[in-house]
Amino acid sequence: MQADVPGLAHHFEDLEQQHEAGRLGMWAFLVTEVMFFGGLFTGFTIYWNAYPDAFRAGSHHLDVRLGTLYTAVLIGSSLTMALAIRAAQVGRRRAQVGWLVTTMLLGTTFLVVKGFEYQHKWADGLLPGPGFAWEGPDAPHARIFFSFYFAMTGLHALHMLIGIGVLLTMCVKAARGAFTPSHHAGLEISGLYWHFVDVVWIFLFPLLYLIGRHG
Amino acid sequence: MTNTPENYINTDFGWKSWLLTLDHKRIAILYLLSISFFFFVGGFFAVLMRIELLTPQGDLVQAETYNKLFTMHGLVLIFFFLIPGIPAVLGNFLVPMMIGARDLAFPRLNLLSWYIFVTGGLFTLYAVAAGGVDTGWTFYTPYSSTYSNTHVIAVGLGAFITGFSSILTGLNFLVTIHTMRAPGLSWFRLPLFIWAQYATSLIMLLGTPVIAITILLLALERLFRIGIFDPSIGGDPVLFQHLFWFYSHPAVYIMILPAMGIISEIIACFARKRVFGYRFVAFSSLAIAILGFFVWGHHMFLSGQSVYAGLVFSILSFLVAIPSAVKVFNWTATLYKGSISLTTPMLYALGFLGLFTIGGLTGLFLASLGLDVHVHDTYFVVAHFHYIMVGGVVMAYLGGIHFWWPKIFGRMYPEFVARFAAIVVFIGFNLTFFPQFLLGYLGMPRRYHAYVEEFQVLNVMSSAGASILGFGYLLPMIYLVWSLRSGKRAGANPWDAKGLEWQTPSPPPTTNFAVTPVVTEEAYAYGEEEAAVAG
Amino acid sequence: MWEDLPLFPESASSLSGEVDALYVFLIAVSAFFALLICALVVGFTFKYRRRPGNERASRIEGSLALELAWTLIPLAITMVIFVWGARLYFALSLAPEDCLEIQVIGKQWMWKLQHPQGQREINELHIPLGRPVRLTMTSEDVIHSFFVPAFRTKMDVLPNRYSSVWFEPTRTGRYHLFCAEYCGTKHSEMIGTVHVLEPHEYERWLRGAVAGEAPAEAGRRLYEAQRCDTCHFAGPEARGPVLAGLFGRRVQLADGSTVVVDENHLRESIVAPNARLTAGWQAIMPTYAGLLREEEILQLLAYIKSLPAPEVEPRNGDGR
Amino acid sequence: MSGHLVPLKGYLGIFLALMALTAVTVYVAFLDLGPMNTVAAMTIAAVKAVLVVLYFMHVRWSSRLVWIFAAAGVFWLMIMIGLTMADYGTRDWL
Repeated sequence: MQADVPGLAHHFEDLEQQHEAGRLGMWAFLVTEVMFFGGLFTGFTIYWNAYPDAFRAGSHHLDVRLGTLYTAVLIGSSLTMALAIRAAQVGRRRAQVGWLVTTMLLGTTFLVVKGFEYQHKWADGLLPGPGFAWEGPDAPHARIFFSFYFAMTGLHALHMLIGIGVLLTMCVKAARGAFTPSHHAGLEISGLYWHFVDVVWIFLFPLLYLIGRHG
Repeated sequence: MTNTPENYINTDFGWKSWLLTLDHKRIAILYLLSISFFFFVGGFFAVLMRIELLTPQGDLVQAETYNKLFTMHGLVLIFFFLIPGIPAVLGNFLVPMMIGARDLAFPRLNLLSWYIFVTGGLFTLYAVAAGGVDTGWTFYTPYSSTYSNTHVIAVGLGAFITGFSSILTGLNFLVTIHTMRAPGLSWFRLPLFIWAQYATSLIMLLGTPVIAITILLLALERLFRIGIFDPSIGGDPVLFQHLFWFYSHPAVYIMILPAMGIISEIIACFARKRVFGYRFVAFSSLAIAILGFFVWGHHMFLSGQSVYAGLVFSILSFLVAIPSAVKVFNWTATLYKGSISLTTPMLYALGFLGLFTIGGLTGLFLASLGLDVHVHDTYFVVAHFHYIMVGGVVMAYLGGIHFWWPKIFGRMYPEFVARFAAIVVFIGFNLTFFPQFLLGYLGMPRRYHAYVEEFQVLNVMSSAGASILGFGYLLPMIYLVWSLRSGKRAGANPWDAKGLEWQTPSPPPTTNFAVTPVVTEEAYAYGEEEAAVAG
Repeated sequence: MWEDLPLFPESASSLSGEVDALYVFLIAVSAFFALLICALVVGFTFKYRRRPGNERASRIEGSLALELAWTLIPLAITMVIFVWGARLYFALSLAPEDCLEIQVIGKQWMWKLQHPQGQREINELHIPLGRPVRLTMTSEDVIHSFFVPAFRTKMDVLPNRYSSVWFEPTRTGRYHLFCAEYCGTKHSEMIGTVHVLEPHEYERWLRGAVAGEAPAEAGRRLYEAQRCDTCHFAGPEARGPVLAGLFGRRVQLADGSTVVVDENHLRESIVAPNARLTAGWQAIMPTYAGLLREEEILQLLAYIKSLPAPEVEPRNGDGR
Repeated sequence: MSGHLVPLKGYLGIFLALMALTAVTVYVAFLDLGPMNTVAAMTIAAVKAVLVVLYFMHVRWSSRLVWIFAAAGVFWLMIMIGLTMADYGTRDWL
């Protein structure tokens, strides 16, 4: 056994095997995440198909400029995340920390703006529940649209929060020089998670913000 | 214990060494203790139900109590015994050993999964203590979301949390089997138990998150009336059934696939033969795991689902029966020209063959649209799934526990008593559940606290059988515990079995293998005589 | 004691015999395979038990021919069962034309039924022999399921939606009615009796039973009391489509799709009128959810269905 | 293990492509294309997701197993949505 290799857990043969296991593990986890959000996407598709008018009216109430802004911020954060990993690949410690901090800042921006949007919707009485106030026709199904809106974006925001927490840990590790060109699997795996959260948003954006634009 | 070489049990004794262990074998023991506890909790509920059903009037407990009993019976035994049972106990212990690894890929996640499991269990027990839940384990809306005034959210949360332990176990197995096989251990040299665990892991990963989000939406519906499942404000309760069964039908295969894996190991060992049609048995596990996701709508033929969707789900359900049939035929063919010894594990395995065959065949009755109209939601369904889950899974689980008991604890169980218990379980099981097929066709609906008088004879027969079955389950509990101290010491390989797990001492050392084994032969190379191949 | 141990429920509908036939066929198939497996297992275990002279097994890898056989033969058998079961399912689902129409409302924990002439029953259903009966069912609260074992039929009863079930009784007698979908505390008490009577006895029962108002008649009064006709009339000022003759027609919706006006569409148009708006009309109808009881909605439907189609084709959602 | 090193320009190119696609999808949403609105929005979203997965998540340079995992997630989601729609889409056929 090569117990003397730094960072090698006792039950793996070599670092290659350990890293491959980590990467596969994260991908397997992301597949479960796809199915987790998938339940919501399925329900959304069913109701959107059954009540297109109510869903378009609901979507019309969302601010498309905000939606576009979120998208740009998240795509930007994916870029900076990729650059942080690249910095680890080429062994530049300060750049790693810099890009990770940028990523977290972008993520935080997203969450803060989202918070304001929630507050706005709440003030407008669009929070599903007994106080739901809807002026337009077909209030029941507009309520279902907003239920999906809050459930999907809320769950997404929760994932971002967890992601920022993970990146914070990675940031500390990076600052201590834990990631080298040959050993930065932890950072890479965290990156996979962060990108996944971005991919979810890429689908949420048109479904929630864009279906009610035309007409 | 003085002259025993160091192994995973005697290496350390403190509480901490168990509760903070990262050793997959110790975590398996932790799981063994917890699921045994839940087995008897769930079994206790069943005993009360069978006593209640002795008379038509419903005079032992109140209707409310009875409804809570069958709900908690289903919930506890499905989420806290059947689903984690074989994977988290035997799988945890055996997967690394069978593939020649020193541990699972993520030992910390493995321990975490046990803690998550215990947390989910405590939530559920809290809900039981606080008054229980009466929705049926299926949580159908709008009863669960609006009308039931029991602890739906607490129990739902229990199931939700436990789901994550299942996901972590599946993830761990999947990665371990992919990346950590010993040199020379190619896919087609793997024991069939590993194939079965692999297929199970796929379902755990792909299905469990869907039940998680469904329970989450149910809780939100109950708390805030979000309307998604609530018909009184425009939602559709049938959507809940779709999402629920998308997981809960494949969940049946989470239970039965590992059981099938055990059967392959036991039959090969005690017929001293390679499993007939190894590749077909291996691939049928994958086929079941994948096809199993296409059939959930057969629980909903009468739910208001479209007739055409019913057609699609019906034909797909027949297709998923085929790989199970293939397995049964292959196991039977394995016995041909074997050298068979009827040890306790083998008795359980042969019992499994018979009971699983009946359970599987009666599944055809339910997949058939026109007949399902009559038997749906009757005791026919109850009998069918108990033949699969008790006659199949629990028989295989007990067989596996006996088979690997000497490996896990280094002691032999008393063979004679064990054979007696296996026969008692088999007889008791059939007496309990066969009458329920007849009851179902007669029209007795499930979840009935009181029933009309003409159903009484069959119910009494069933309850009588249940008392025999209960006795049969208590016996192993007693003699297995007894054997821990007083059983004969087992050697490294008391069955003279093949497979890497038998190449280590019993009980195995913490690191499993002092030197990573190199595999040079196929699984089950029992050194059969070369003979003219017949058939 | 064997009288106490029946194996089949009474068979009392035109399709119950066919369900039994499929059941018996499946039992035969199952018995064949179960006995085959058991015989082989027991036989092999005995013949090849370990004993002096049989210490080692013979090496047999497998056989492609056998694998194909036991894949394809069961596949063929299951396909036969599938087709048989599917045909039966359609027969059980598709009601014939001239059914006796009965309205059923399930609620925790009773069945409320009403005959077309207005007679109401609770947990009892009287029907004539030899005439197909179709039930239009809905629930006031949770999901129930209408199950008559002697007729071999069953259907879930859903809130906010109609489902239906039909049967043609072929034997007089009293049969159990069960709720088969778990619906709460007194689920097992949500049971009743179906009385199949000779047609003349049924007529006598109808006369003797407390006759309420016929649903279509009650629906007409509701229609007038709710002033439905202020919007739904023929003429250029109409604000909603003419309802006479609408039932069963295919209309276009505002979003371009089309839908057949069935019970469920009419119901939705009353409780959520703007969810699926008919093309050419404004979203101005208020919802009647909560204002009308399930029974009243069923009465309105009965009235709308009873209206004769007008001679002149009115402008009805096929655009202005 | 250090993985494939993507040149800076590559990442920037992907980023710009994603931003451009975002602009296109917003623009298209304001045109009335009937049912094609949905098709366009979903196609663009899918292309964006594939770009992120292939380049930012390095799947393009990963083992075949990772490809299979990623594809499995999409496939199972399609099963769930597709078979559920098979019910809702055909309910009024009979």
